Amino acid sequence: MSVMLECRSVTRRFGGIVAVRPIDLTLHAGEFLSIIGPNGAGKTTLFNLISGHDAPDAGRITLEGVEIAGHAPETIAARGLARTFQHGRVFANMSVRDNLLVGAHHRLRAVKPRLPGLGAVAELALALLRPPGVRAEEAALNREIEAIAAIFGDRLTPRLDQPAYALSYANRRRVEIARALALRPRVLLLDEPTAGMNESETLEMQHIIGDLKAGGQTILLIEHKLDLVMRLSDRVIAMDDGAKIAEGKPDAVRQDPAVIEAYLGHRAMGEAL
Amino acid sequence: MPLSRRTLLAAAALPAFGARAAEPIVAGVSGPLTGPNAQYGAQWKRGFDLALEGINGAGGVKGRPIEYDFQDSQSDPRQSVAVAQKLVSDPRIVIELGDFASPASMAASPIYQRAKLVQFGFTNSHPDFTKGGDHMWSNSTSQAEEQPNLAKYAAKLGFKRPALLHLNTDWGRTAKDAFMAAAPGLGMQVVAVEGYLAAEQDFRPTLVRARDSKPDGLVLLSYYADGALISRQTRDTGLKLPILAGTSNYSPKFIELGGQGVEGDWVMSTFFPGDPRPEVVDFVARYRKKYDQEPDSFSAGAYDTMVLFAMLCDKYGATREGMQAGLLDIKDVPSVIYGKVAFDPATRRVQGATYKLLQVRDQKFVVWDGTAPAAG
Amino acid sequence: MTLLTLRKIDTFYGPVQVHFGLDIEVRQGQIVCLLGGNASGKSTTMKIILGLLRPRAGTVRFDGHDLTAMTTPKIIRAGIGSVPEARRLFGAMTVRENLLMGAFARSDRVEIAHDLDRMLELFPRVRQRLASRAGTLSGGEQQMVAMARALMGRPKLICMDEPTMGLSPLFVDRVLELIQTVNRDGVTIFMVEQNASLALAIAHYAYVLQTGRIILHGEAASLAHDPRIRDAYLGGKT
Amino acid sequence: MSSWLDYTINGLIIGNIYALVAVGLALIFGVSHLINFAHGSVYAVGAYIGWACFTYLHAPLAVTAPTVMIACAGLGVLIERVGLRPLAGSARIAPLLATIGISLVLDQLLQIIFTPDPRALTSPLPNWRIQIGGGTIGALDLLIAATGIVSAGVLYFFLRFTKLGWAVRATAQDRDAARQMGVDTDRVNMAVFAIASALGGLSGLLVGMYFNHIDPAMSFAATLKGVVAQVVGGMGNVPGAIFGSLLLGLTESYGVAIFGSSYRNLFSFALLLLILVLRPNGLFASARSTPPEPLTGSFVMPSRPVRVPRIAVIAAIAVAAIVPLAGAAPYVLQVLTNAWLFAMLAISLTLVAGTLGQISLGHASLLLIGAYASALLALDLHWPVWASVPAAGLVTALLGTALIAPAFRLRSHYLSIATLGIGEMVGLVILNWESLTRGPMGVTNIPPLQVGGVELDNPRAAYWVTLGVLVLLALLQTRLLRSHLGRTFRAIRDDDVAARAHGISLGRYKAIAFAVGGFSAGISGGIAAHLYSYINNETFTSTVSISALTMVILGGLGNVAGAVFGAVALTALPEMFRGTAEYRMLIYGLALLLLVRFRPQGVFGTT
Repeated sequence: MSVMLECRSVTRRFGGIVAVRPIDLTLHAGEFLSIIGPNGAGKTTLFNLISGHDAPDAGRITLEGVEIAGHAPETIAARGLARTFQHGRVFANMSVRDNLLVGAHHRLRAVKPRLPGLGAVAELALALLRPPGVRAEEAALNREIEAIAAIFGDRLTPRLDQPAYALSYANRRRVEIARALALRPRVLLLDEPTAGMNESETLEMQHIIGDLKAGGQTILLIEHKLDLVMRLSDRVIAMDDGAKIAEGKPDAVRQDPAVIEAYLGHRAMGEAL
Repeated sequence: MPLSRRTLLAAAALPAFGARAAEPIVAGVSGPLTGPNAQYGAQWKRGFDLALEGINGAGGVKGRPIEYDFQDSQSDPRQSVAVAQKLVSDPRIVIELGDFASPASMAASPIYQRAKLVQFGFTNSHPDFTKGGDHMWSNSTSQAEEQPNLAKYAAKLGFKRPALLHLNTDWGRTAKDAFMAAAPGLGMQVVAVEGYLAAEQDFRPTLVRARDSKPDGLVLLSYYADGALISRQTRDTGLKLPILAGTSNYSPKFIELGGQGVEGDWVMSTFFPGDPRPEVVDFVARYRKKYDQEPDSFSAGAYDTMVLFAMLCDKYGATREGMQAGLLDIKDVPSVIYGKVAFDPATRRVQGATYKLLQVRDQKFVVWDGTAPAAG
Repeated sequence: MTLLTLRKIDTFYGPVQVHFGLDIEVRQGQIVCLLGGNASGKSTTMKIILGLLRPRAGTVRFDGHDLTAMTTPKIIRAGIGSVPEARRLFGAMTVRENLLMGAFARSDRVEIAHDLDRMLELFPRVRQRLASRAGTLSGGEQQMVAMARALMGRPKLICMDEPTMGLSPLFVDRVLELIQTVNRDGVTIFMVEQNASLALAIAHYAYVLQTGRIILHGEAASLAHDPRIRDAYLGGKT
Repeated sequence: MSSWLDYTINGLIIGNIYALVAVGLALIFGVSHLINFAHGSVYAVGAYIGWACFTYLHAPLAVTAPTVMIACAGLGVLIERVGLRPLAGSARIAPLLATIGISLVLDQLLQIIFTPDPRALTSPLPNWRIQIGGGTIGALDLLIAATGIVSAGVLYFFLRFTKLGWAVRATAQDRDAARQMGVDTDRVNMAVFAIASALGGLSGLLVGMYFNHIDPAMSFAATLKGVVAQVVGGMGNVPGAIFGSLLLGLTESYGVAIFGSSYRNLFSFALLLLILVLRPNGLFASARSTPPEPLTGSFVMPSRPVRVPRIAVIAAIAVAAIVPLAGAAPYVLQVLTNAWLFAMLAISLTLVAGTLGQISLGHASLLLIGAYASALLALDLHWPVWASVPAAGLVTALLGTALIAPAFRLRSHYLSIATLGIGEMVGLVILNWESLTRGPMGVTNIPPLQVGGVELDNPRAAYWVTLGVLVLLALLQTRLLRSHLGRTFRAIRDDDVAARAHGISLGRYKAIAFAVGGFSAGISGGIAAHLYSYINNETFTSTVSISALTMVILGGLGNVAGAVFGAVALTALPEMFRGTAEYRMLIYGLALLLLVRFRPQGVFGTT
C-alpha cells in the first residue's frame, strides 16, 4: 500500500506549552486510522497542522510524497486533503447546495484558469461571460453534489435549497461531511463527526463512514465514541498530553495499560476484562 | 424662522406699496449651516441679517424688501451642486452668494455660469475661482494683493528670518506662495515653512521644528481659531518670538481663544471696528447691539456683500442680467472692509483694499503704534 | 417535595414553535434527566428555566418563586446554579476568579472562602490549577471547574447542559461520579443529556423530549429497559 | 540634539490626551464588542458642560470636573439604555450604526444649543510652568497626565479587585455565562457606559482647557484618534489603549520632526497599518495563533432577503429613465444624479462589506482615486472623457486593491479600522503629492462629460449618463453574484477558515471583490470629477464613507437593489429636510436611529 500521509517528528508549541510533542504518523491508501485521547491531548492541533490551519514548529508532513508542512490550507486542500471541524463550520447564510458547491471549489477547472498573475482577471471574465464550458461544468457539479447529498439518505436532499442556519445541528454536521466529500478528497480528516449526536444518529453516521471506507476512501478520524472507533478503524493511535502513547490494532490499543491509565479509565478496563 | 418674521414686519411697515410692489428681491445663499464649517455660515447670517435690517428698515430697494434664501450645503460639493440647480431654476433668485470653501463653490460654478446667474463668492480666495466663467465674482481679498502687504509689515516689524506656518489648503497655499514671492524683495529670508492640516490642534512639534531653524519672527497664514492655538502653544515650546498673523485672524475670537497667549501679537486686517469711517462705526455699533458680541471679518464680509447686492438692485435692476452688468460697472460701493469698492472687470475681483496693522494690547485690538518689537 | 415545576410551556423562536405544552417536575434531592435528540428542544428547556428565554405561555415555579417573569440574575439568586453547555468558563480569568464568580450573587465573604476550600477538597485536581487562566485547562478540568463554579453559589438545584459532551471516557466517568457525590450532599440535579445510557445509569427520574413534546417519563431504572427508549436512543436497531 | 527631548515630551503630552479618549473606547469595546462612535460626542458634551459650569456658575474645577463626569455618566447610561439596548440580539453592525446616529444627533444638538462658533474654555489652574528641555510643562499638562495615570490605576483596581469589576470582565468574555452566575449584564453594560462616558466627558473638559478651544466639530477628530490608539494597543485592552495612545503621540511628534506638519496624520495611519499587518490583533493581544472560532454572522444577520421580481426592476429602471421627460426640475435631476453616483459607491461597498463581509470604512478614498485618475488623464494626457472615466475605474480597481491587499489577513473590526486608515492616507497622499495631484490647490477646469465631442453639460444628459452607467454596473454585479464567485465570496464572509479548507485562496477572491468594487467606485468618482469641474483632497471625506455604509446597511448588506434604494433614500432624505436648515442633520440622525431600531437587517434584507 502506498503512503498517503506521513508526519515525521511534528512539533507545535504555544508559548511555553508543548501542544504536540514530536509525533510520527503514517496513513496508507485506503486505510482508516483513528486518533483517540483525552481533550487537550493535541488531537485537533495535529489536525490543524496537517490541514495547514496551523504551522508546525518542527518536523515534516508529506501528502503523497509532497512536503506540505506550513503550506496554506487552500494549497493543501487543492492537493486533495479535506477536513471537517470539531464544532462544525458550515456557511450559515448559504443554502445547503451552495455549501456543497463551495466544497467542490478547488475542482473548478473551466472557470478557474491557472494563469500566473492574470488568473484572477480571467476567472472574473469567465464568471461574467459564462461561456458554454463554464456552464457545463457548473451543471455537472450540481448533479454531482446532488449525488453526494443522497449519501445521507433523505436528510439533506429535500433541504438542498434551505439556508444552512435553518438546519438542525446534526444536519449541519452532515452538511459539513458532504461538503468535504464534494472535494473528492484523496485523504479525508474527520474531527469528531458524531459530537452532539445521540446514539441512533451516531449509528447512522457510523454506517455512512463505514460505506466511505468500503468505497476505498482514506480516512483519518478523531473520535471519542469508542464503539465507532473500534468497529471501523484499521489502526488506532492514542494520544495524551501532546504525545503518542500507543499505536496499533484497535483491540491492542484498547487494552494498552497506558491508554487505560490516561484515557479509558476503570470502566473501559472493566468492559475489556 | 426669523427671516419670515422680518418679511412680515417689512410688509407691515410699507402698506402704501401694496402686496404687488412689496414682492421681495431674493438672493440665494449656498453655504454651511451644519457640518464642520457651520460656524462660518452662522457668521454670514449675522452679517446678512444686520445689513437687511438697515436696508429693509429704510424701505428696501424701490419699495421691495430684500431677502435671502440660505440653502445649507455643508460646504460639500455634492450638495452645493444640488443647491445650485435649485437656485438657478428658482426665478426669484437674482444672485447667488457663496459657497464657503473652494471645492463646494467651484463644483457649482459651471451650473451658475450656464444659467448666467452671478455666483458671488465672498470668501473664495482660490485664484481660479473667478476663472470658472464670466459670472464668477468675488470681493474676497486676493492673496496676490494681500500677502505683499503682510510681507511689508513683517519687514517693518524687523523680521529678517521669519518662520511661516500656513494652513495646507488651497487658500493657505496661495497665501504662502504670494508671501514667499514678496519676501526676498524686502530683505527677508523665510527660514522655515510648515503647512499644517485643517483639523489640527496640536502645534507643539511643528513649533519645535520651526524653532530649530532659528527664526526671528513667526508669520501665521491661518484662520483665527488655529492662529490662536498656534500663538498660545508658541510660548509652551519655549519660543519667544514676535508673531504676525494675516487678515483672516482678525476676529474677537482670536483674543477669546488665545487669551494671554496672543497678547502682543500683530494682526493685519482690512476690517477694524475702531475705524472712524461712519459706515464702520454704524456697523459695529449696530452689530454689538444686536448680537452682544464683536463682529469679525466673516460677518463684515457678509454685511458688505448684502449692501453691495442692494446697491446693484437699486442701480441696475433686480434681475440676473442687472447683477452681471452692475458688477462690471459699479464703483464706490460703501464697505466696512474696504474703502470704496469697485471690481476689476478682467479678474472679477475687488480692487484697492487697504490694510491696517493691529496689535493685541491688554486683550484688545489696537492700531499698531509703530514701535518695532525688541529683538527676540 | 417538588422543587421545580414547568407547567404547559409553549416556546417560540420567531414563527417556529419549539415547545408544545411542556410539563416537567423535578423532585427535591433527585437527579432528573431530560433526554432527547437534536432539535428536540432540550437546550431551550434549560434556557427557559434559567430565564435566558421567555416562554410564550405557561409557568415555571421553583421553591415557591414564580420564575416566569424573573430575570436570569434573580433566578440565580433564588437558588439555581448552572453548568452551561460547553462549560463556558471565563477563559481569560483565573480558575480562582472563575470559582468566585460562581458566588457572585452571595455576599457572605467568610462563608465564600470556606466554600472555596470545600470545592478544592471535592475537586483536588482544580487546586493545582487555581492560579492558571481557565482557558488553558483541558476539557475535563474545565468541566470540574464549571461544576465547582455552580456549587459556589450554594444552589438548591443545578441545571447541567450536556455535562459529558466532548469528554474522554475517563472524564465522563469522573464527571458522573461527581454528579452523584454532589447529589448525595443534598443538591438537586436537573440535567440534559445526549447520552441516554449514561444519564439513565445515574438518574432517578427521566423525561424524554421529542420535537417539543414529552413523549415519555418515569423512573430511570424502568425507562432504561423501555423498548421505545432502546429504539430511539440506545441503538436498538442493531 | 536637545530638540529630540522636546519632541518626545510633546509626543507624550498629546499621547496622554489621546489616552483619555482611548481608555473609554477600550472599556466599551471590551464589554460590548462595539466601537462606540458616539464616544467623541460625549467628550464634546463634557467640554460644553464644563464651559457652562465655568461661565454661568463660576464653579471651580473641583466642582466642575465631578459635575461633568456625573452628567456624562448619565448621558452614557441614556445612550446605552435608549440607543443600544433595544438592539441587543440584532446583527453587530446595527449597534455600530446606532452609535453613528447618536453621534450625529448629539453633535447637532450641541451646535444648535451652543452655536457652531468655537469657544474658549479657559483653564482656572495656576499659570506656572516648569522648563523641561526647550519647552515647558504646566499645571494642566500634569493634571492631564495624573488623570490618565489615576484613572488607569483606578480602573485596574476596579477590574481586578471589585465584584462589579469581575462582573465586567466576565460579561466581556461571555455574556450568557455571566448572567448564569447571577450577573445582571444589562446593569454591567450600563455601568461600563457610565464609567467610560464619565471619563470621556472629563477628557473633553481637560482637552478643551488644554487648547482653550471647544467647538461642536471636536468630536469626530477625538473618536478617530482614540480608535486608532485603541486598535494599536489591541481592542478592548485598557493598558493597551494607554500604551497605544502614547505611541501614537510620539509617532506623530517624531513624524512632524522628520517630515513636517503636513504629513502628521499620515504617520498615525501608517503606524496603525504597520501594527495591524505585523500584529493583526494589536500590540497587547495574546500571541496564540490557533485558528479562531467560527465567525459566522459576525456582522451579517441571517435574514430572508426580499426578492425583487425582474419585472419590478425593469419597471423601476423605466420610471427612472423617463423622470427627466416628465418635467422634473433640474434640481430634482441633480439630486437624483447625486443619488445614482452614490448608488455606484453603495453597490461597490455592498459587494465588499455585504457579500464578502469586509466592512470598509474608507470607501470614499476610492472615489478620490477615481476622480483624480479621470481628471488627470483628461487634463494632463488629453484623453477624451469617454475613455478617461472607464480608465479611472480600472485605475481605481488596481490601485484600491493594491492598497488594501496588505490588510487582507485582518478580520472584522481590525479590517474596518485598517480601511479607515488607508482611506485617510489616500487623502493625505493626494494633498502632499503635489507634482502629480497639484496638492492643496486641487484640480481645476476639468472638462465636462462628453461623448463623441458633444458636451453633456445639462442636467438631463448628466442624469441619463449616470443612470445608464449605474444600471450597467448593477446588472454586471448581479450577474457576478449569480456565478461561482458570488458563493465563493459568501463562503469567505460566513467562515473564512472553512473556506480555505476547501481550497479557496482568500487573497485571490478578496482581490477580485475589491477590484470589482473599486471599478464601480472609481467610475462614480470619475463621473463626479467631470460634473464638478473642480476637485481637491477634501472633495470626498470620511463622512462620505460613513454615508455610504449607512446606505448599504439601510438597503440590506450584500443586496444590490437594496444598495441603490439606500442611496436614493439617504440622498433624498437630507434634501427633503433642506428647509429646516440647522435642524436637518438632526432629523437625519434621528431617522437613521429609527431605521436601525426597527429594521436592523436592512429594508431589502441581507443576501
